[in-house]
Amino acid sequence: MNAQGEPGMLERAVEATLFAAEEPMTVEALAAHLGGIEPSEVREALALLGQHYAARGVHLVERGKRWHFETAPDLAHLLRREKEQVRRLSRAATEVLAIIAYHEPVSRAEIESIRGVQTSAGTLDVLMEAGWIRLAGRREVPGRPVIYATTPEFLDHFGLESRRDLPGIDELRAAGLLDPVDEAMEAAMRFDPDDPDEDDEEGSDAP
Amino acid sequence: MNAQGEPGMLERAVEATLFAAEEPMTVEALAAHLGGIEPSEVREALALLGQHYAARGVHLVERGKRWHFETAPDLAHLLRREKEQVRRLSRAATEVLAIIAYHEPVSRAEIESIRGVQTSAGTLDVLMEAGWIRLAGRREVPGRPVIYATTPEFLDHFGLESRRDLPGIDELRAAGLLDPVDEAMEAAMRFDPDDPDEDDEEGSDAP
Amino acid sequence: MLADAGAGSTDAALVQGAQAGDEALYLELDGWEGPLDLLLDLARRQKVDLRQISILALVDQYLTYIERAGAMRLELAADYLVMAAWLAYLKSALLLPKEEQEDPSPEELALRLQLRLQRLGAMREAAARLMGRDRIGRDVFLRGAPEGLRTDRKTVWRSDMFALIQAYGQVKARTAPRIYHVANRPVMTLDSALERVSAMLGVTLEWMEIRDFLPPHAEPALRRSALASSFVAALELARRGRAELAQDGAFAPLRIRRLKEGATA
Repeated sequence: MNAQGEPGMLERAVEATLFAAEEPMTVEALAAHLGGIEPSEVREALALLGQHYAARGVHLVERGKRWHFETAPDLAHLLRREKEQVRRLSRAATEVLAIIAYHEPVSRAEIESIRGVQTSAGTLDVLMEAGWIRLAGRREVPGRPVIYATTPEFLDHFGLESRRDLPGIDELRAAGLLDPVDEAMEAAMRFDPDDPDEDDEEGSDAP
Repeated sequence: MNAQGEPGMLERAVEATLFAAEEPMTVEALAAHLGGIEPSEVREALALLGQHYAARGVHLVERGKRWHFETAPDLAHLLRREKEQVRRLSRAATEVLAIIAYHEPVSRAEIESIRGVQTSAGTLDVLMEAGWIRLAGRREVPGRPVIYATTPEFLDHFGLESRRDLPGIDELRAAGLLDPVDEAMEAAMRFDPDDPDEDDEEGSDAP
Repeated sequence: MLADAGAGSTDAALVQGAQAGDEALYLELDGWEGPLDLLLDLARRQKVDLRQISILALVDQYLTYIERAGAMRLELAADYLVMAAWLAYLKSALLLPKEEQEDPSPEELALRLQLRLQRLGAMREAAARLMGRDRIGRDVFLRGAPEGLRTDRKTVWRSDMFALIQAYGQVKARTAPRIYHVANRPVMTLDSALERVSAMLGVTLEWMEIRDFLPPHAEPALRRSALASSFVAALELARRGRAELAQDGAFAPLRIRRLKEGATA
């Protein structure tokens, strides 16, 4: 590369060859590919290229005597982007979360006995992924089942100072939320709410 | 890029993204990938990059509104592989492709009226398989024939920024050579209706 | 045929030239993309702009070509022969005196052929120029090993307080022990209605409205039950031949009276 930044022919040739190459190339392979020129000339061209690309979004790098272009390390995040997708918690997962919140710490068997239906592992996975529940050790009973509890993120998301802010049973009743008619309505309005298959929507590893 | 040749952050990000991308990208796709920045900013960065790479062994090119890097054409002789990667097209396929590109959208009957010969189904299949032509709906005339048009991959492969870059298309259009024969006939008859000298003109080179 | 055509020496020379290169020409026979393609190639041999070609000379070239192919016993596809016949017709029409010409005139047919050749020629050139461009994979190359861009979808879960406590309420409601009770509703049984209606029938032989059999001060629920039971009782008594029923029309008052003894016998 001269002072004006115009690259020489060999530099351009090495640049294009490495760009198009499917695998990193050694100096010798480059020299052979470019018609049997001297490896020292290739090394010179590589040095110029390395300088030129040092400030750019792509770098020329040597790994184990092989050369290739790769994304500048500070831009590596561009290669893998995360796209957020907001989804509403399913009814099954909401029920499990509510039971954990009201009864924590609680084992899966206990959740199931309260819900009256089996709970798929997928449901608990979703709640873990959401960051709302955590493993809270094991219950010291035969089988030592894992027990679950809510997290500070749970309180955060639901706008609670603490779990004590959750409405009590009496308040729920007063709000009509324990009214069996609601359930009958629910049943009429949608599919069977007791349907154990509903849990499957979270994951496939249903019992 | 500033006077010292140091590229700005966005220019570097666009550079890295296009280097890493497996497919050409539109300005909008780039803007979205870079976290929802303004397309105009991306366009600016592309302009700077285009300038920067113009002298190098790799060029930034726009094909059908999609951008990608490719090796400089003048280095072709250094990069040609032992085995040519480009599929060999039959003469029929080549002509059909040209007719579709210069006349699109165009029906099979229209292609055949230009070539004066039936087009085997295989010819269109080959072009479709190469990804260079696509079905572009149906012509709203009796029989509703399928019509064909070229794809962005076609522009890509033949190094065309858009169909306006098709070699000689302006001259062909100006000469009326892209108009159907019937139209050209009408035009010719209008200019010299029953020109009695026309016959002589045919044989004018006879002594 | 060549002599009859009266073509000028230039044309004759061109035909001659075409014949000189015949070997290659005939070997390519399978390579033609139809008769128009062959015509275009022959026209090109005139080495003039397609707008200035001599159609008559072209016709002769084509016919000569076909003749020679025939002489060499090469099998020609039907459309080449059809074109030859048409061109022979065109040539004779072009040479006919003007007044005998039909519509469309042979000049028009010749012009149309010329226009078609121009268009095919234009596309053939365009195709060649297209194929000669810098093509990806032949002249220019894409990045050999792009890292690839990946977009990972991350799910952000959303819920709210109401959904939470509603869900809990439903769990509790669903699993709470339930007490079922059946409301004690006032009803008149069929037996007591039968008894009442039979008793009242004994009072008179006249027609009576069934409505009159109902308990006079009963609450609405009991009245509805009594009406239904009394109606069924009336039907039962009619079946036993102890009463007859009458109604003047739909929804009209239903009347009942005792059947005299022996009337049914």
